[in-house]
Amino acid sequence: MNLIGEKISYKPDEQFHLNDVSFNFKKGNLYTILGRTLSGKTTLLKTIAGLLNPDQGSISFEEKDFIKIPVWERNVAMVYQQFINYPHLNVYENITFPLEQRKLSPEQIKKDVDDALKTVGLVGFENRKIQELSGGQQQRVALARSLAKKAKILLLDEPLVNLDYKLREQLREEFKRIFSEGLSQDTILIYSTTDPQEVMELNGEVIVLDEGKVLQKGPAKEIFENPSNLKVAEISNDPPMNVLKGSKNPKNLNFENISLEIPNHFKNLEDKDYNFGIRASEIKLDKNGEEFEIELAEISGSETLLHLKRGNSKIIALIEEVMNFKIHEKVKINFNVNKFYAFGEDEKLVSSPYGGTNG
Amino acid sequence: MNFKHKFVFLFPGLFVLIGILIFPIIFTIRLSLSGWNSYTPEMNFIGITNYIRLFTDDPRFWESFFRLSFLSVTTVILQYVIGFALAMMVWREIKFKRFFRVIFLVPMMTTPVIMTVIWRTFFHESLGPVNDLLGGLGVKPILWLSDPVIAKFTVIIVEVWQWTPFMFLLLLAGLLSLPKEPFLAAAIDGASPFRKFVYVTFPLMAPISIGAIIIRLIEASKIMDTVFVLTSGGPGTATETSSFYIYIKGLREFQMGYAATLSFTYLVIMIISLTIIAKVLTKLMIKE
Amino acid sequence: MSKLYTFLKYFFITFWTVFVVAPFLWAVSTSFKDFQSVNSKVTYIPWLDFEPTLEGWRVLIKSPAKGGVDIVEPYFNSIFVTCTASLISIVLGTLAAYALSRFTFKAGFVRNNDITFFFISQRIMPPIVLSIPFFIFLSTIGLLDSLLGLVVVYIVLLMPIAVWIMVDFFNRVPKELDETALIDGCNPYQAFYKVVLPNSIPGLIVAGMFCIIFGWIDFFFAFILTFTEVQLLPVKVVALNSSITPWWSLSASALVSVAPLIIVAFIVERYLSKGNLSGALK
Amino acid sequence: MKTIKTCVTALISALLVFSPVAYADKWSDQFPHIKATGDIPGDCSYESMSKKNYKGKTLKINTHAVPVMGEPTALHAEQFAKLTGAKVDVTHTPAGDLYAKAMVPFQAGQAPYDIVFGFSNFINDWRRYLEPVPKKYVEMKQMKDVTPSHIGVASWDGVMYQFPVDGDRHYLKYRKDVIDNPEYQKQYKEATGKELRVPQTWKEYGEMAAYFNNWDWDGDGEKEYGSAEVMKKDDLMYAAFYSRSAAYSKNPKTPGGFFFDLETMKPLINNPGFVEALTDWVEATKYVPPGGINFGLGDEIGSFGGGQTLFSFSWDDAFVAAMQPDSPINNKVGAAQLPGAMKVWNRKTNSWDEGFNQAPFFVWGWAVGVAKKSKEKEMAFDYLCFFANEANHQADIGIGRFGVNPFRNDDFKVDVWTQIGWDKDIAQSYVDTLAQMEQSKNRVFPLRVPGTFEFNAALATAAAKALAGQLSPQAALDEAAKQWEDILNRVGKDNVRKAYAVGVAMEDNKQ
Repeated sequence: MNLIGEKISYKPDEQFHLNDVSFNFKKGNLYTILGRTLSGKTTLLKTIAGLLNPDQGSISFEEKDFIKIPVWERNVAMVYQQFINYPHLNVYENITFPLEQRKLSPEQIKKDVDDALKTVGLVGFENRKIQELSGGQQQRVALARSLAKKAKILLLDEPLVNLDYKLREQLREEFKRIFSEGLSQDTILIYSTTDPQEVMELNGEVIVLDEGKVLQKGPAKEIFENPSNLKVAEISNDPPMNVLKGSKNPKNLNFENISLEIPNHFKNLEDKDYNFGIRASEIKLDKNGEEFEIELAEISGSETLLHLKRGNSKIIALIEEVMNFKIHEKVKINFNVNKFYAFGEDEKLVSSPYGGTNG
Repeated sequence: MNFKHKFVFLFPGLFVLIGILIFPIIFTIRLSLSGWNSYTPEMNFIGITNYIRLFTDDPRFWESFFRLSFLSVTTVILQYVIGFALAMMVWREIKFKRFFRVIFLVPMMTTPVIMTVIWRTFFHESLGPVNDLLGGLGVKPILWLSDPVIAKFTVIIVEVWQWTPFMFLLLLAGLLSLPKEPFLAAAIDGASPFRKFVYVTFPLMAPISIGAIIIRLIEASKIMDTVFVLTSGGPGTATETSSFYIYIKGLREFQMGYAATLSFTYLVIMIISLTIIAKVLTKLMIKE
Repeated sequence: MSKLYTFLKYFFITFWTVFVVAPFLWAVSTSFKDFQSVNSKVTYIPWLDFEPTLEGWRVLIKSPAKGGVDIVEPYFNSIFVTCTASLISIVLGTLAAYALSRFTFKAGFVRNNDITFFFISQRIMPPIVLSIPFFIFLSTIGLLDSLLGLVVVYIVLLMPIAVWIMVDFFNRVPKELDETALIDGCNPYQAFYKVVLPNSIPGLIVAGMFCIIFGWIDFFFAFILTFTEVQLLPVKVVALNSSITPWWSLSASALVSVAPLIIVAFIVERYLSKGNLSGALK
Repeated sequence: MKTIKTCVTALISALLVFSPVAYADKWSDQFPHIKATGDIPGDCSYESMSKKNYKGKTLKINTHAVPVMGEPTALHAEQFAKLTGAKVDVTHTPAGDLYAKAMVPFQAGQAPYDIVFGFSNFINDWRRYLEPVPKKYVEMKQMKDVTPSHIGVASWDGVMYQFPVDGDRHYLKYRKDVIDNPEYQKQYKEATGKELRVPQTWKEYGEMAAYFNNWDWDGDGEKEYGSAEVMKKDDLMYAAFYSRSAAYSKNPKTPGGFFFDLETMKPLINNPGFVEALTDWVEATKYVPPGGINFGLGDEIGSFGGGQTLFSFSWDDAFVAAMQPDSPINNKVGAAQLPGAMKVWNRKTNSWDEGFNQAPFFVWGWAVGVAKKSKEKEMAFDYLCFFANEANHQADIGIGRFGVNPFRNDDFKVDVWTQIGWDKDIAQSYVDTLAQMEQSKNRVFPLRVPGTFEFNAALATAAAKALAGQLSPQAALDEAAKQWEDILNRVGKDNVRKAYAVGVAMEDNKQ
């Protein structure tokens, strides 16, 4: 009864948009697809919706070959990152549109629409024109339309990306509520995003996608704690995880003429060259630390992002206060060595502070 | 999206067009290989005799072709410059904006062949108002239609009058669809109007401009009605364009076979040169 | 600088307005003249310069036997042919444009752009190239000298315009809109007429206006392909161009033939000022 | 709209047919067009036609634009419909397209028109699609009155294909009020030492035109000019050129061709005679009104007819237009034969023959035929016969804009013209001019061979280049001659010779 995709490939031009993607989605669950822009997220969602036919592979749902079913009979719902509604219809008509298409009874339609409006908080907006709504409201309409349909598969393609910061935070909170109360246990919810934080907050099963390939699958926590390789580590962190080329010897870790103590979880590592990974948030200013040169300092909200350089290495540090820095100024920093990751020269995870290893 | 339904959308139009055109095109090609004329109206086969005549012994066609190139390129450039200027002027708020816009659009709504008859009386060297009014200013009568050089410009004037509105419409529509942000940015930077035009408006308008220019070139290359009525290709052959020459050979002298040869050759040249022009313009105007 | 600019701007606008209007004014003046007022010297203002006569206008509804041209019937013929051909072209052209904008076509080296170019390239052919083959074609299928025959020919003339405008228009309508419709349970046809069409009205109007303009101003096909049963307005007007050209009735008929299209100018302007045209033209 | 009209027409004609009242001239009452003469008895008179019944039948006619030839066609069509109950559809086409308009369907095997109007020089291209005029009509009284030269123009190898409805020739028109003005005669003599008189040669024509150019000689406050001529390419301008060339090139001593040497089929148009004429013509661009180099026939008629120029030479139209009652120069114009020359080229001796030579040009005129494929031939011929019946013809020739000109012996009578208000001496000069041309033994007939259009177009293009100053007269005509050779080769020399021989026989007075 699951939505199962096997070895799906889609290659409309020179490049793979989907490359050998397989999945098994169970009803009642939330799946997030994490990947950078153009990583194939939208393509995957469109393939599930039936808007694209893969060149290879199969999709089945409720034991039926899904590919043979045209999109308009699949009973899926989709919310786009652009706020897609029917501009010629008002809010109410927009939401009834799919229901009328399914020829439901008027009473049923009315009930479903009212429920959906309540869920997304647009009661009272029924007769508004779409153009008169704000971006957030437009996206709520789109969401309401998807919810009212009670589709078995609900696809959300970066639904928050085009909203401003505040609205995004607010809607994200609501999404969590909506997903927990507004959806039946029959629904598979697939949510794509570029934002690791969203993935963590939604806390579902995650698929990390890059260049059309699945890099890692698993619960959000697992992805965050034990990224299976450097790519995943970059994608699943914002700012991306810092990478430092270095080596381990029996006494310490070395990179850029810096020597650090060997943390406990590295004790059993072979002595050789590694790509060490460290999150930006695990780097602190410390007068006794190592000297780096500031290339750029960004203030965002209550945090400061420092782009630092030493030798051939460039790293980003996240300082949790607002501070003014001059460019080319030298600062001293300290690495929380207990949070170091080690990736092999093949970029695969060798050791993580949370105990995971690859293979 | 890719459904088999896509053919249901495309094919009615495509096949109606092909259905209507297939015969005329095949017929033209076949006709071009025949010696059909007024005294032997037969679809005989004379091979490429007509083509040999065209390429070795018909300077008049090639002259008409270069003249056409000159006329159409000049008119289209003028139409573009004037159309752009007019569009810029009524783009933003200005008194009687709607009035001017409608006025500027009107000429393209008129039948060229009819308006040119009016123009002919307008430019009539002794009975037309232009020379009369200029005469009032002490200007000697200008030979609008009978001087080989001036007649070309008269044709250009009429063409510019008739079709600048088309360019104006396309460009104004383009201007109205431009995003506002770049202009705000430029305004914040305190850019002068000239710099704003060069660095913001013009680059944003480049794709629209190319589309408009190509379409106008396609239309302008058919220039026929104007010449037909205004000068009949004269004085001498000073304003004879390709399509008018084809018309003369075909429907005046009734050398149908040869006219078909001209038509087909003309078509091939036009398609090739327009494709090249489109490519060159895209390269010149859109800087990555 | 800015004062000079404003001055130049208004100067240019005024100049162009005068240039645009001048031939019409001349035509209005001429339409009230007679042989003598036209041929003796240049005159402009009725009563002041010459004795006006309504002969030029009367000629338009008089029968040819009385030296008139009787443009009433050609007038309606022109309206019928133009509107019918425009309508068919818009319907077929819009469907094709939708297909070209939304779906991928591949056949040998042919791609969507090539098909679009094929449509538009029909406009490259000068009418003279097609007139004779069309004559033979229409006579074979028995549609010479008929309104229907002209409609058939005008479709070739107008469909490229419809395709050109509508492809550009649809390219600007987000394709997610129709995808949403499909996901919401519409089949492609329903998606097209329930969602895409209602949102394409500005584009359709502009394309329609363009078709009407280009249909209305054709002279050549109407001239070659009709004989006695059907006559269109431009042919009738140009047929006034006799060896003694009656400038006055020519001017009057030119003005009459231009009149209905002025309405088109207003419609186009309306959509232009609404900004709705933006999507329709690239 | 159309049906209502037809119904009304049918009703009226029904009333006519069953009307028991018969009074002396019932026809002129119903048809005011012929009120001057009333119905004149004949085979195709109103009376005769009213006895025919073509009810339910349709006659389709393509004719020239209104008014020239177009208006009489439509007028007589309406009358014909009234008389016979037929439905007559008339379409009007500009002059330049009459040929194609008929030729396209002819070649496609179609006959959308029962009757096609055109010019007499289309005859060779059209004749294989036209029905010869049946014997019945050829032998009618009204046909017997047609002058031999116009029978010749309408026929090909003795078979009449075109129904004579109009006669045409080029002749000279001048402003009588200037040429006969003693004041100006004196003034001109003082200035040039020459007589001011009706020009006898093209050189005199040029001198006078140049003198009376670009000043206000009729005191109306506007400048006048020397001459109005058809110089616009492809607008019949080649005919004007042949008119100017005839005097220099049509040598009675060298029969056997004016355009070609019939023996060798060598084009003659670049011989010194033609070059001299073209040189004169280039000179003429200096004394035409501004823009005169682009004048078509309509401009010429408007210009001379409107009193703008001293001279003009081409068809009757300008003259008749000038003689309309409302014309400012009504009764101020005179007609004369085309000027001659004091020398004429002799292609046998390859030298100029000195002495006065004059050669009228029987230019093509309006011609009309019935399509072979027409299903209504009898009705079509009846219509044409009715068009040209005595009453209609007499009424038509007096109306300038109709473009119907004399081609019957009866037309060469002074009182026909004085009746419609012409001064007697003007009518006399007009009638004399026409009669002299008919009697001339040194005439030129238009080129009527396969490819006529190509020949004329090549010549017109070359001449236009010379007029525009793009080429010298000699170079222009050499170019034209070369193109004529090409056309000859394409069409076939023998084809052209065979056809041209028919015309040459007329020129050489062998027919």
